[in-house]
Amino acid sequence: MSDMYTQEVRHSIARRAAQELRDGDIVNLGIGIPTLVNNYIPSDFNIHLHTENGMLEVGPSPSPDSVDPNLINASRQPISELPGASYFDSGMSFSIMRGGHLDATVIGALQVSQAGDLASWAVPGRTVLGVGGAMDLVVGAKRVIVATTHLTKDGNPKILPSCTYPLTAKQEVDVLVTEHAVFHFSEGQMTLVEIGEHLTLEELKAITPAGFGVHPGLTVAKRKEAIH
Amino acid sequence: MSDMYTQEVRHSIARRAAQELRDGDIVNLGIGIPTLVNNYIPSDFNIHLHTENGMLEVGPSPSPDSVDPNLINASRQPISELPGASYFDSGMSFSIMRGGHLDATVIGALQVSQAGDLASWAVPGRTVLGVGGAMDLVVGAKRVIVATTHLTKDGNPKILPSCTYPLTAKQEVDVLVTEHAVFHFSEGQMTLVEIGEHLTLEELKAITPAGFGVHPGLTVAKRKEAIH
Amino acid sequence: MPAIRKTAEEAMEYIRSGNTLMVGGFGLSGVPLKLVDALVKTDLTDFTVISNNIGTPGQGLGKLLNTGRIKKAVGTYFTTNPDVGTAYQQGKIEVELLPQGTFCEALRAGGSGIPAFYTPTAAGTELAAGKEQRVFDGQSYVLEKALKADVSLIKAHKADDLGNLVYYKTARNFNPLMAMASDLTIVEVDEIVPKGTLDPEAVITPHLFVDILVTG
Amino acid sequence: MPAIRKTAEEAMEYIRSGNTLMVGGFGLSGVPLKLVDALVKTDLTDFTVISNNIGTPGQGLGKLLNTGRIKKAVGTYFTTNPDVGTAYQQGKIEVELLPQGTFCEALRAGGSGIPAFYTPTAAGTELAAGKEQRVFDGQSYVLEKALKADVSLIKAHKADDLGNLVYYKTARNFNPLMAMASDLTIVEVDEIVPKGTLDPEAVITPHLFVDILVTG
Repeated sequence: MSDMYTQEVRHSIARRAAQELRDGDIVNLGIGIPTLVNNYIPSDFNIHLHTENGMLEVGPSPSPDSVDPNLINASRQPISELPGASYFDSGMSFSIMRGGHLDATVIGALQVSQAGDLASWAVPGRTVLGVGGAMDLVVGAKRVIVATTHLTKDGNPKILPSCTYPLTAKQEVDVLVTEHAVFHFSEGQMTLVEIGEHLTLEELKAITPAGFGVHPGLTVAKRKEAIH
Repeated sequence: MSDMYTQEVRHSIARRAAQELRDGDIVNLGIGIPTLVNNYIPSDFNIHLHTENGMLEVGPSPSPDSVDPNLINASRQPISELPGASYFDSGMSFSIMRGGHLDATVIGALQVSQAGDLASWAVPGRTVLGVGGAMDLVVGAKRVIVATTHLTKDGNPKILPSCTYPLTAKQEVDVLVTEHAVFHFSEGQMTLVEIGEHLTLEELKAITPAGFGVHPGLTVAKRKEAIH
Repeated sequence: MPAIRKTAEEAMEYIRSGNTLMVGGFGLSGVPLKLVDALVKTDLTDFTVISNNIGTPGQGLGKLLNTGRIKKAVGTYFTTNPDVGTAYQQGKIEVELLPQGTFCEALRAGGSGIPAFYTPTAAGTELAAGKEQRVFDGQSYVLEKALKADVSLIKAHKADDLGNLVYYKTARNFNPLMAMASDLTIVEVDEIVPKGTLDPEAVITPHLFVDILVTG
Repeated sequence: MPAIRKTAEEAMEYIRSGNTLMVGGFGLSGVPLKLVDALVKTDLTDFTVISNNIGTPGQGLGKLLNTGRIKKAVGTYFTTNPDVGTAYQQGKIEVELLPQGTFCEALRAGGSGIPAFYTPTAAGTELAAGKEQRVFDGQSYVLEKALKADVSLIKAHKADDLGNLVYYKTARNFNPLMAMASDLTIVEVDEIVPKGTLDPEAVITPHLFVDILVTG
């Protein structure tokens, strides 16, 4: 796959994930594809971004000449401050997250299971010495929207009967958005609610080892960037 | 006992309790006799007063025309704000108390036991629906200085082998100051360190059912207000 | 969602009989008196009230008590209103008394996703009776549960139009903790200012905790 | 006691080999770099370091790591410095990895007299292995212990001469929590201002948590 193609896929996923947000939502965007979501929020929506290193009302990336090394997001990228912003310590920030005060988070994944388990921080057999705020985010946010490519870079499945990588959290995923489909999770069950018009249900099942039901009102969506 | 005599005794206790404070101490003064302690702090000492309803650097009572109903201490008395003051919520205020960040508290008592137990909030057989911050204060402060009359208003002993009233905390009292004596507590043992020149050790023992040792360096102090 | 503006009377439409309510304030300082008065004027009843005090006789929550609408009171110092003792002795209300530090910590826990914590306060006393106790490093601690509410009624000094809050002197007290610990937070403020005019470093309650603003 | 003023070098005299140290900052933002550099120049060693990250390669705490002075690291995200992984695989340091919310809450607990608390975070995951788990209202929680330190090295924006602190934007992060959780708190500040010039409503760390001020 070309880099340009990869970028198109990532933006396609981010655009669709953005549609899961609701006007007025308080949202935390994780690293990777989720950081792109901010580009696709409908212009008439007010979305209030939280970053776990201690700020609400995160604004867009500043111009290079107004970068402040002490105004960064959790990915350590420069950000700006919107009117109505507030700063708080990390303790308050995680009270917000773990206490259920975020309407939604959009987060990446290494694996998602059919029960809604998420694996996103470690790979077996590799020393992983970083977990950061992902576990608190996924446990605490009211809606957990996973935005990820359907397969790994090597073409292996990520959406599985059960995760083989160490878990971030059990049964916390609410929505899974990939370049091919959208799934909802409820009470340990996974349901396909949207499929790209560029593939058949059989083709989708072939790259999705997880067991899932099909919603009676299944939508077929045009995802031109994902056609291959 | 006349009211004037009672006031003299209370001030005598407060004056002696103030000598237990050290320059620079962060202190919380409880209700009753402890509120008088502030009048007797050596003028070359900087004592920093904390009030549990959320302030550090409490200043003296304001003049009647500058009373602010939203600037009060834990006894709901008007206070003032010294330079370098800070306000915080009650959660932070009790983190300060319970977390061991107060150098000392001066607090009243209904009963003190020879082991250093304190009873200060409830009386058996009476419905008591208020405990406030006393338990946290006594558990948390580095030094707990009890300032109380030696006997109850009815002439009954308060300093006992063990408390008969519900406890505020077990073995947390460090110093006990009355109009007649000063005791120290350590590892469950009570030791007389100072006695008023107006009474003998035998007279003191007669009004002090608690068992106590006598410090080899026992001080005899002049307490003219307490002579009777 | 950013906070919405309502009158005190309109704000009462978000409350139901039987709700657990948190009400801010220490004594009468930091009590949202206008909201409490509006609540007294409704015919809503059967509340569990989580508040440090239950007002004073006939003032603040004392009015709600005297009209028989409080089923249970959870707090630390009801001594400021002798009517609470009377109602309790007549079997008209249940009372749960907590040390004030435990009360604060339970509010913060309720807003922070912490279901329970250990505290040294009250270990070995009557207020720990029936509670689980446990020793860590040779010291006894009491297990205490988080407090949560359906609705909190709080008092702040200024809000911006998103709902960010700052407080005034010792009227801050329990208010920021209660804003965190309830499903719906109704705030009585002295003044609403445009967003961007509060110092972002000095905001005490970020707007995500605030639902409804009422000017007092 | 109000805070005393020292140079970074003088402040190091309060640290002992073998101490548990907390060091503020997220990435390199809010790290007291001058204090860390002064520490690197001493011959003190054998530290347990409680910090979200261990700097980046050769920067901040990365220098302390590379000179072999860190015995154990407790934090949440050491991925920013691959040298940590290398040292760990060579058996040169112990590592304790915590979810970031648990890390924060453990710092706050350490400063607040709370020995332990339950959190939903990490329940059912590898990071809860060996930890006590418990069900409240049908949900699983993990018991986590408070973190405390002998000395914390933190970064603030301004102090007044008593030691009251305010911070700057997202450089605040873990610093106020660490100031609470250590026996001795050494603060690197950009500026010291006279007492009475900071807004009492906007002080984040009251001076009672602060022992030593160093201007950076």
